[in-house]
Amino acid sequence: MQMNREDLLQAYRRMRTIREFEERLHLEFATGEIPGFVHLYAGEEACAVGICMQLTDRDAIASTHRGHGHCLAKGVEVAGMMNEIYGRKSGLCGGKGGSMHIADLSKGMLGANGIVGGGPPLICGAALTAKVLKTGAVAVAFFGDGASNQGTTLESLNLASIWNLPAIFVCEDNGYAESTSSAYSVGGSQAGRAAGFGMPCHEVDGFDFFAVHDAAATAIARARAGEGPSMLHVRLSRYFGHFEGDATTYRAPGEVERLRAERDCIARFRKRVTEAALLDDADLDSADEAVTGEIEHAVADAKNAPLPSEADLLTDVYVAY
Amino acid sequence: MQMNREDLLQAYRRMRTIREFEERLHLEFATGEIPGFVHLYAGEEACAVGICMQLTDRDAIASTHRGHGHCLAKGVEVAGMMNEIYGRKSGLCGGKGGSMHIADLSKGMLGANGIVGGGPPLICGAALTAKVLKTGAVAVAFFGDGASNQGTTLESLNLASIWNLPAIFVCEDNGYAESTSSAYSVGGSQAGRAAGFGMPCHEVDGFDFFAVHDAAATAIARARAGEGPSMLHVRLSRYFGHFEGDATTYRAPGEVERLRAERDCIARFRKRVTEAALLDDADLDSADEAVTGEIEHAVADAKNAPLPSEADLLTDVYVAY
Amino acid sequence: MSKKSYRAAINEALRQEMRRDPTIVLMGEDIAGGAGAPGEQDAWGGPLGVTKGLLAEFGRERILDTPLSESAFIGAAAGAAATGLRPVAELMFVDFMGVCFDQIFNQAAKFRYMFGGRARTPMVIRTMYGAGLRAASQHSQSLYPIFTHIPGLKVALPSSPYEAKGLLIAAIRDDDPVIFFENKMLYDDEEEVPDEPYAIPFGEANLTREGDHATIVAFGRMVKLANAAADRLEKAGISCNVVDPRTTSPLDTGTILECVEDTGRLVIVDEASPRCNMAADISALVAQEAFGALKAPIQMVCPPHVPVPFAPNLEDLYVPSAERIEAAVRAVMAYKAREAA
Amino acid sequence: MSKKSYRAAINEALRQEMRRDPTIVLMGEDIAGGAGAPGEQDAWGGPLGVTKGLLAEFGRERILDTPLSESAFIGAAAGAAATGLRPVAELMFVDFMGVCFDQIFNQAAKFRYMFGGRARTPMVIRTMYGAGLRAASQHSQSLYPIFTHIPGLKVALPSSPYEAKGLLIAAIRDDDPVIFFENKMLYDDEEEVPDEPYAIPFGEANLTREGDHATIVAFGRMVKLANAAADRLEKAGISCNVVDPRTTSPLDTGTILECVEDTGRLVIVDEASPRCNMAADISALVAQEAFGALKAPIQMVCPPHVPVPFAPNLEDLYVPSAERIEAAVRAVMAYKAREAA
Ligand SMILES: Cc1ncc(C[n+]2csc(CCOP(=O)(O)OP(=O)(O)O)c2C)c(N)n1
Ligand SMILES: Cc1ncc(C[n+]2csc(CCOP(=O)(O)OP(=O)(O)O)c2C)c(N)n1
Ligand SMILES: [Mg+2]
Ligand SMILES: [Mg+2]
Repeated sequence: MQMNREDLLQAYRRMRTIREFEERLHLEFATGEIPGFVHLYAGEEACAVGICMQLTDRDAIASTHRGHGHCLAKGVEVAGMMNEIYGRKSGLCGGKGGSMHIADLSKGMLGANGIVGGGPPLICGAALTAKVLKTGAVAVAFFGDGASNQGTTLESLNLASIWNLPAIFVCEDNGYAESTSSAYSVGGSQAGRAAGFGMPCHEVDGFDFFAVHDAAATAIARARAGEGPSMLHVRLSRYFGHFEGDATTYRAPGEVERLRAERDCIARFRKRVTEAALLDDADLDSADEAVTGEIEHAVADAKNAPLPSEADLLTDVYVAY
Repeated sequence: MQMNREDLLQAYRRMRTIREFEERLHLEFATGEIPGFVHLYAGEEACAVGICMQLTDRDAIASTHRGHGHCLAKGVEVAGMMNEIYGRKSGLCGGKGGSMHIADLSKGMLGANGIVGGGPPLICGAALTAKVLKTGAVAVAFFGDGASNQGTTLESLNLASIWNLPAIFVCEDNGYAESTSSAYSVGGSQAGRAAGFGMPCHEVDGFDFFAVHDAAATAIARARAGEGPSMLHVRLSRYFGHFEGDATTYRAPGEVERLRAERDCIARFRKRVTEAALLDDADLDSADEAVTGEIEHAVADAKNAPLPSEADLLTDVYVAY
Repeated sequence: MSKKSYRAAINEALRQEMRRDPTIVLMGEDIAGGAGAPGEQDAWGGPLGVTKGLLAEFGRERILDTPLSESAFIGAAAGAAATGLRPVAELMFVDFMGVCFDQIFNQAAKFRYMFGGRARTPMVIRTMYGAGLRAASQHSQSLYPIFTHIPGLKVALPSSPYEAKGLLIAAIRDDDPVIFFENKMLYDDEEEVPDEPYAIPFGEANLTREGDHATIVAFGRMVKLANAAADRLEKAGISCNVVDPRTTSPLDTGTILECVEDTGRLVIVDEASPRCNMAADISALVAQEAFGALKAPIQMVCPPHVPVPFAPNLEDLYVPSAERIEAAVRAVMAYKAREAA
Repeated sequence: MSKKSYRAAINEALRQEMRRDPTIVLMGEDIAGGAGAPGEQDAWGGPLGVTKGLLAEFGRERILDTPLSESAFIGAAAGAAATGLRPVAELMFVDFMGVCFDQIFNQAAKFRYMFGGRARTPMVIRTMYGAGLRAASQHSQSLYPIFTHIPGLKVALPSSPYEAKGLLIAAIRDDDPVIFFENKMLYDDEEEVPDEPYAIPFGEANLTREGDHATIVAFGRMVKLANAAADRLEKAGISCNVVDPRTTSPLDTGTILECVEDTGRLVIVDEASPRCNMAADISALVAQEAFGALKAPIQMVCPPHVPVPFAPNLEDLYVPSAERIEAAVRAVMAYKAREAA
């Protein structure tokens, strides 16, 4: 599928934003200032961006514990996210959610999720809303290879299939669920499962932004046309540990370094668009610079932002009670 | 696979016992004397018997809400079951379980189950016991077409697959879950799902005892040899309503009558064994007579048996507390 | 106004609200029935016929029969509620919560708080609870204490047809997730129920009877039994308040505490298992907030700490009875006598 | 005898019991870690390293890493327990119960009763609970009241390394299903723990401190805070009993009632959400059974009825603190003063 210059620049900038966001969090986490569990998306950027840039704010996505990339790809603001991750009142969720629960419903982002397999049922619901209210929207569930073994995910594939929902199930297969390899935990195959529930599956190289983009385009068009759900099985890799603090001793020595050097989705994107003269290095360099500045600013801002007030503990449990 | 005369007679007698048991309960339920929900297995006998007659008491099965057939096929005693269904102290579970919870662990029967999809995880456990203790036993989960959409069932297929468990998953596809057709509720196919989780599936005509028997033999042999789990997708039909009291208006007019007349598993078995001169009508008639007597006796007995005593309310919650 | 059963009152509430608001959809197993089948469509209207007839008016676009996949469809209700629909999902028996609880308590219940107040989840889960149908231990539980324990959920327990209609309409109009507990033994009960729609506000207890000597707090089906006990006690000169809190979350603590202040004696009747249940919850409330008013120990009338047995004679012993309630009231009254002595 | 952490004490209990009984198997996500991976096997020993090192001794036949399928593997533990193994399954965070609760409460918990006493289900579910790790609302809950509500389950809450080892050994040897709640903030706590195996019987409370003026009942991590509060109160001349019930089911009602008979004043500290929780359960027990001994209202120290917030400053306000416990004791003491006045 053809992409214009503007879209390409936008895609690059989004991927770079995610990378910079995550690399920076990796450093900041080590200082001990960031509370709780943080799961970084670095390495997987092409997947979130290749899909989400084809969605509007009416289209919904459900994310995972590894949610920063999905948020940023869906257009959620850097500053609100960073503040949230630091537990500040100015965070997107007022500091009550943290990294694992960032959401922005105004952007169609239904939330990161601390429960593995929590998102796919919700996406059936968002897709149902689109179908019943005839909004033309689609709904996308991101889930990991680990989550593909959770009953909630499997039931959702069937429900979307028999209700013919405008839903897309994106299995982000990074080869591990925590320290357990998908070679061990996944019986059969993702494509086989999709077929078993009656939906098509696209096998996608997740290091290749354009491969993701094209497969997503097909799945989205199918969903918008009322032809039902699809699965995307995207193979990719995370560059950091399962969460910050994980020593990743279960991975092969040099595994990540090799992937970073040889298959990195951003480097590959850059090479391809510059070689094809679609964008030039100057465009991309200035995007890099802008991104660095934005993240720098967001971190500084978050560190100095005020904490939630004592009264906030008790608000927002119910709309009315 | 060849079966000797004794086995054939035994198979016939078990199928007839189930049929007579269920037909009689159908009549007795109408009198109002049987408490609670009763789900009858009549019509599906070839499935339970074709499989269970190849199992020993060490092999485990997990059943469903429609459990009488599985119990009887596994060798559970008629009298204990009938007493249980009438809520008598002399019932197999002391009257505390009823139709939906009959179990006899000494026979490897892990229980009927009021929760649809409750059994498959348990069967992973029974198969694990066999594997860890190296007993050579296998474990069989019966579940319906409705249950095939339950996450517990789907997760179990994967777990059995990756742990290479000596388990067999028998999907009893009678076309309906309550009033909902499997054509509506099941996306894809059972065989496709089995493949999706990495196990073979046998498509079986559940009206044909010998077809069930042969497919089960293959799956059991595979499991006993340590080669892993299989699925049997057995198409069959229930003759009565979902539960007693169901008017079954959702079925096509004449659907059941036609099946009873043309495809009944017991009639077909009888025809086949008599035509092949493996058994003669006299053998079978006398089996019929014995069965009728046994059920008659069990009902009379159950109706007159004493109720649980008040003290029974509080016992058997814990082994020790 | 006309006599309606609990079943009919619920059906009417659903119908009237669906007419008013096109974003309301129903989903559940066999809630119409006959989907994809060759015979009658709307063959069941749920296993006890509660939703029967809605399909004809609203069609399969809004009356959604589901596969046997509670996690997926209860979660879908939550996802739909967060994105613009107002779903009413049926969890056939509350005993089945164990296969889908995550979508209720970690998703729907927490959206609002964990997203900093920027989500609304207007969904209702209708579900059936309680013993008495000889349905044994996996189809007879009264699990509302578990849902009451969870911040973010509201829990309603209609005790009669009038209550059922008004509370269900309130539940549907509520912008928070509501778990609506229908007692399976009440479906055939009848009483006068207004024909027009009306909402009974949550968190306002119904003082079904006033008295001077003791207060009985009872939930759901137990309200009927409490009133039967109170009738008998009345004849013996003991007059009771009977409080139906209607919702356990929010709970009308004010009415309960006032009644205890007035009578000084409290009996709580709860059909749920006795540990960490609503009887304990209210007992604790009163022992902390109205201690000075108490003239006698608080008596709890609950089932024993055992699964629900199948055998009818055992099940009848299991469920709290009017006799046991009466005895408990007499016990709190007798305590006074002893003190005086 | 040597100093051991809560983590090490649990690990030792597992190791010693597995040596003794070959039918014990462990299962859970990453309980060894590295399954099928190219790098280190036993890479994790669970997310907090509690089961680390067991793989080397017992191998992948008995230390079973599972897929992310809690229903399947917790159910497998139940099925294995009913057929001859003695599984110890790890439900990583108790917050994940919602995807597998059915196998716990409708299957494992009820086998014995619904099968008329003819089943035994010797399984343990180890799980992590509690706030404090800044893990937000889906990884910080204290859901033991829900499990305590269910007949057929036993529930243990070890409050220190010594307790952890002895209660886990008892749990493993128990023939009923036990839910074993490990508080995530205690793993690094250390104390003297015997090297040899020992079992602490269920249903026998530990009177961690004796006093005359008030009784504090506290669970799990709260026992530590209760003792800290008692230390401070001691200095102010107020001496307290601090009761650690150890197991909520069975519950040692005798010790609690005796302590209340002695002191007449009760404070209950519960980290679980405040509705239908253990504070309510014990409050109700006492208000019914030891009413006559009470000299003041029962005070409950619990979190507010809200999900666990992420922001550290809010989370610190959420969890009961030694200060709040101290204030509650002072309040029950002050009540006496008011009465006397
Ligand atoms: C229901 C549930 N079980 C277990 C966990 C703990 N957990 C968090 S992330 C994770 C691994 C997820 O793996 P995968 O789905 O492949 O996503 P990835 O981390 O690789 O992006 C596990 C086991 C959880 N959060 N929820
Ligand atoms: C978890 C759960 N959901 C719903 C039900 C109610 N229910 C009982 S049987 C049944 C249909 C089962 O259909 P199927 O699995 O095809 O078995 P069949 O009755 O056809 O033998 C349903 C929905 C239940 N018992 N458990
Ligand atoms: Mg993964
Ligand atoms: Mg069926």
